[in-house]
Amino acid sequence: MIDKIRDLDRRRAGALHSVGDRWRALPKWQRGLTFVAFVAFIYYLPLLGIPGLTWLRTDSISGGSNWAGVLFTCAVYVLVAIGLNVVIGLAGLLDLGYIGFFAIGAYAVALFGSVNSPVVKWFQAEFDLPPTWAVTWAICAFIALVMALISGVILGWPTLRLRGDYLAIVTLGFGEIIRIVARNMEGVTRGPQGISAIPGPEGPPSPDNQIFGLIDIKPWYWLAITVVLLMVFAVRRLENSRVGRSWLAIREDEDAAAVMGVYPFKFKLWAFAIGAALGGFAGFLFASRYAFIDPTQFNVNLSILFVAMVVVGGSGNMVGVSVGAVLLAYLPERFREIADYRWLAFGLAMVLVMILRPQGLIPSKRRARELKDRAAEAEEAPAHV
Amino acid sequence: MSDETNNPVAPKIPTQPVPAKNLLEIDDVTLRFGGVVALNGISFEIKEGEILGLIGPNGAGKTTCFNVMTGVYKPTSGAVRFRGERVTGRKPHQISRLGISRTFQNIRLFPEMSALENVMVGTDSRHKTSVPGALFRLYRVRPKEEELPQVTASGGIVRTWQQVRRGFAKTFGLSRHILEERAAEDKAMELLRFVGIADRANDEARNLPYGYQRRLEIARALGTEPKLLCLDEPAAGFNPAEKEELLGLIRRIRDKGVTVLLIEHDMRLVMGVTDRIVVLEFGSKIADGRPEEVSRDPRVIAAYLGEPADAA
Amino acid sequence: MRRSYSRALGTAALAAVLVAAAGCQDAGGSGDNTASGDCGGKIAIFGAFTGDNAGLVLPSLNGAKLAIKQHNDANADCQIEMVEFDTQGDPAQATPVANQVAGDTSFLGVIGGHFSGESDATMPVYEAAGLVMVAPSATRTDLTAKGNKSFFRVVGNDGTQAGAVATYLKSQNAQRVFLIDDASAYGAGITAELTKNLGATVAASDKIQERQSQFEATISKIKAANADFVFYGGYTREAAPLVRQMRGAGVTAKFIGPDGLYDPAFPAGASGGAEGSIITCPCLPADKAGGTFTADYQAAYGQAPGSYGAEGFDAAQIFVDAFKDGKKTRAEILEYVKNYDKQGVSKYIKFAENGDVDPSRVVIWSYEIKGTAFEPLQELKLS
Amino acid sequence: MIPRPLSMQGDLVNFADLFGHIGQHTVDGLSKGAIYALIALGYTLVYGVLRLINFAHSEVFMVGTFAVLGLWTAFGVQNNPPIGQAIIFLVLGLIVAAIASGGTALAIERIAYRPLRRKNAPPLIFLITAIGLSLVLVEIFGLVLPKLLGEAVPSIFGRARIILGMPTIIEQKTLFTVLNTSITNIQLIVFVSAVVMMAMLDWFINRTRYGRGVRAVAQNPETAALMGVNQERVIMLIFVLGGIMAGAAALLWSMRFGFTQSSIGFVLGLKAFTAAVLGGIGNLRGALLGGLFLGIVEVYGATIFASNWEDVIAFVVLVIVLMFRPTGILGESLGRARA
Repeated sequence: MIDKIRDLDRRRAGALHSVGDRWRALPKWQRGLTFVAFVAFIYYLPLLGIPGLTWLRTDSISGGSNWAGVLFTCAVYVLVAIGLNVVIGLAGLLDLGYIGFFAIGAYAVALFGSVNSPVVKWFQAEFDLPPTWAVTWAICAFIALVMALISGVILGWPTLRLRGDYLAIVTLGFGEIIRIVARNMEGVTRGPQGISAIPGPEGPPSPDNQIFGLIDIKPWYWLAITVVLLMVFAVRRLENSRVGRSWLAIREDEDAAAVMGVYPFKFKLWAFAIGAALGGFAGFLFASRYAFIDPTQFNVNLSILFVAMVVVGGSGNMVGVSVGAVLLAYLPERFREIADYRWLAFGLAMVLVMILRPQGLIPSKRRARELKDRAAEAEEAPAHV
Repeated sequence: MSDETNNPVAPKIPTQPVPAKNLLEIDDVTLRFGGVVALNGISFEIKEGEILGLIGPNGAGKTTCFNVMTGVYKPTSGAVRFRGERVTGRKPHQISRLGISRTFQNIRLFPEMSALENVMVGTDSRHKTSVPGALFRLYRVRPKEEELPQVTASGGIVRTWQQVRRGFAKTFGLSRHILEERAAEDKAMELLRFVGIADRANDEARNLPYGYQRRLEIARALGTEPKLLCLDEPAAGFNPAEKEELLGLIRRIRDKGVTVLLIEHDMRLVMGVTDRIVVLEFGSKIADGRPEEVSRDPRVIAAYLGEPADAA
Repeated sequence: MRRSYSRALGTAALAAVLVAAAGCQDAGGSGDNTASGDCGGKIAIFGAFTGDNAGLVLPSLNGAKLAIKQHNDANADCQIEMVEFDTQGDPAQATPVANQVAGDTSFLGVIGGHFSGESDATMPVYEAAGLVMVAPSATRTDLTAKGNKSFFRVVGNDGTQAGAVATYLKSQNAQRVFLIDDASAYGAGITAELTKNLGATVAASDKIQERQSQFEATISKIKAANADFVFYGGYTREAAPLVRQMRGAGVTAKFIGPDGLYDPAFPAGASGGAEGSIITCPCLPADKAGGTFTADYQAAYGQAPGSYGAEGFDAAQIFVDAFKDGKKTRAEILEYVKNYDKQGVSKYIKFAENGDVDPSRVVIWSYEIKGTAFEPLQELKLS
Repeated sequence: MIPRPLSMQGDLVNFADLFGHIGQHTVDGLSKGAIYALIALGYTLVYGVLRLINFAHSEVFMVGTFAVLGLWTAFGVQNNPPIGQAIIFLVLGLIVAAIASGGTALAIERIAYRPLRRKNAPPLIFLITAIGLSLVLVEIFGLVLPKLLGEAVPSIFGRARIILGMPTIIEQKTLFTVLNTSITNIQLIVFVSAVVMMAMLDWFINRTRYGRGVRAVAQNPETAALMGVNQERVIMLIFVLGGIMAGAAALLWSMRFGFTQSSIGFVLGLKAFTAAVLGGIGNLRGALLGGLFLGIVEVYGATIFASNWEDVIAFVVLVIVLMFRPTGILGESLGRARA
């Protein structure tokens, strides 16, 4: 039975590979055009109304939830998956506490941007500011990014010297610590009560906001997906550079990489920090869209969900992890009747994928470098050895 | 680009005893694991420009010796000096930058990366671009004439575009990232051609045939621009014809000015290519000298007793 | 050459299709099917119907369903539809639901939220949409202090219940009360209110964390404080092992808990350790509840209405009355709820300006645990 | 409104209580840590031989507690049975829990790890599989079985994810009080049984033929295979041994705390793993030491601050210990040194 599944899987994988190969074989301008069409489609998704595809919408069922809202969640999770992919997929570090960075990003905008936060109130009292004063959204974005980045470095500095599996357990602890601290430090985070009135691009949530309003979520989705595309572009730059090669080398064989002149600690720390920053930024988007956060939203289960997104999708491959993120965020929303079984399904998916197809649904394949005419040149040159 | 390639260092005929400088000195190195003595007061030196063979039966401590030299293990006592500088206590990547590189007995490539990228990891070690550089590309370098974008189109909008790009690069320079990336790729490609596996540059390392993998490891090690290249049983599993090719390759590496330290089982291969041989047994040095001297040494013969000289 | 040409065509065609597709819209979902006939309409109910805390919320859902069903059975010409949205109590899942309900104009009212966090997160959305929210069990005090104009609750807030607990403790002549909470929004909230009410009789306090199983440190603090009463603000999961370990360690202080422990799993989980504990709950004993609610609930679901079953029924009944009264728009219904003034099954329901149910009408009962049953003791007067 | 100052409000540092009752806190910590130590053994055994974190081990423990609950429910055990009955139920409980936990551990090995080992998968894959398995087991006991068997055995699977009480088998009594420190019968039983189980395991690994095989594989799988040790059998053995220890922990847990829940394993497993790492993972005595150390640290910490800082303290201590001793207090090793 299992052999049969494996066989089927192999055939499917072969077909997929040939799709990938064919895609790579396309001329540049065609790839560009298809990519543009794809991006246009992504932006069009919240309006999805193509006959035959409307059943995809989560609001097409009774008891379903807002379609653009679900898309927003998918986009945020894709951002998380891309960030975590840098850590797990590229650098090969298992981070089980990624929710911690997500929470730090979310709390950064909540603490500095919301008039309800004790931190903002403290600033108001200390510097005689008006009671409506709070840090602007755009500056909060920067604060969130930097705070997450710094926390990544602070966590990574002592722990990245540890062996891989110790790292997993220490990061798991870190994720829990962030949540517990957020819950216990009532004087700073309002503890379990949570913080409301977290600002968006147009300031705190209010029915008067023209674009980023309370009811229509489409602009939020467009904002998130724009951030995702920007980050994909940025991570892509890193992936295809000296940094990306160093990460992969460390992932594949840390000792060999060190002997080849790669300083593993430095690049691992970078991977950790970049992953943390992306996770923090995702948390920032999450908090400003929902305008309310409390510590229960940063449960350790989410860390495991994030890891599941990356490994089920195909660790190391941005397309793969994005597909994983979308699937794991979307399916429970679309099939809400069985939402209670989601954790069972996630667990099963993780086990089955790892046993049958450890490289994930869409495995990573390094982009062949554009060798221009060099390959031909090499063939001409006699292999004189 | 690299000073070695432009710098023909004395690859003279080895039979003449040229008083060359010591490149690497291993000074009374002892290494213990718990109660086991892996290396016992080993001392020898490698002279610039030679090919030194390091031989000995299984478990004699040859690979351990490599690991001490490349910083994987720290010796219990004693020191390793490279061009007069202490190597012991430094981290592997620092030692690599000093100019020692190696291959592994059981091939340790980066299997998911292409052959070219494997070599580029090596060449990267001489470059500087890190995360900010690769991300924002703000560090600009004035490019040389041949590095500027070329204007090739004969006319129309394409030509204008190319002219704009060229002008832009002339005025603002090119990012160091781009230049390094190009240099790394060129250098890596050149090395792949040098070891003779350029035809499969874009294949993942794990998909390469065995012989290619061995040679890819050598290319990767050369990518770090070493002054000393340590080869750990590079001919293991090779047939005689392949071994012959390998011999040629080792000589050509030496001719490029790279000193070679060779661990090898195959006596004939070692005899054929080395200038000098060091023999280890049970963690101690038992002989050190020219191949023909060593092969007559009774202790060496005893150590190798029962092992035919051409055992693979 | 030909192949690449055809591929190019394909690419261009795909792009064209995608662009064209954007033009022909088939608006999925959110169809605006207005209420049929002159009477009736559609409401939403949201809360943690699955997940770890579902046990506390399902009675309310069942109560609401019961109210709707009774009405629909009796009035064939005035059908009310109630759509369930499961949020698992998570604010992040409640918000897309809120956007969905708010954006779908056929919804005329909302029952929820069941927890304070999800209520806090979604209140602004419903307010912006002019939708009235009637919460059966969101008890955090500050929810009604935010100036939200469309939030109402048919349950007393933490302050009311804490006041009742304080009254009880004073009537028992408590001298040294030890306060514990689970650092959750609910437990910490009610305990903080109680701290204010009790003043000097608080001997000491401790906070535990959720999913904690071993309570050595806390018990040792209780012993050190020589407490005669122990109040625990939180839920069953931690309370059951806590009370049992307390008893095992020889602490004889009386154990008091709020309605979070009005849950049959509490005495069962503590296996006798909870014997004699006092639970306060703003819920009426079966024989005191108005009308036939308890019997009806028992008949429909085969069990007694647990926590908030009556509140769920009352919340739904408000909308039933509104529809019966011929209200057909969100604004009309909001206005109707604001002026609602009627006896419900859990209490007399009339809302104060801020959306709280009139505090003088909130009824809080104390129950004593005997075996696995909750025996009604007395009605607690609010101080 | 005057803003509250930025502080850890309500968390007064309380050293007086700690030093006033230091003996009592230490005893409490030891009895708390004994259970961590027993569970930690399972992690340490598997890690020592396979270099793999068996993340699903916490669920092995959880299954053991359910087995004890099932047994006691089946016999209709009431609170405080006569002493003779109590001993019978405890012994039966130990057997049933050991079988259930050992069987679960073995099943995990067979279903998940063996196929991966055959493929020579990297450690990350094992770990992720284990996390997935852990989720699956929790959901099976928390959700699937209640849905299937809720009607049939309501006292075990009555409602999804509910907390389930067990009868008190032995009433807790203070045995004696020395220096203001009272020690109860249950604390003593838990502590002594944990140490005895550990000593038996230590003897088994260090003194018997099977144990020699385990040590051989732990030190060098290739050489062990050459010397005729059946590696697969050793691996099965360590999973079963770890499972039996978790089963014993499950019985002690049921006796001491008397409740279970499908999600009970996670926090406990995390703590036990922390204990194993603290003591030096792969090292049996380290597991005992680490468990007791962690128990004491937690009780002290909860006394000084408040109990809701307990987990934070545990992890901060873990990070600090790992920074200074990356291989734990006693270092890693199963049996003797690994070269």
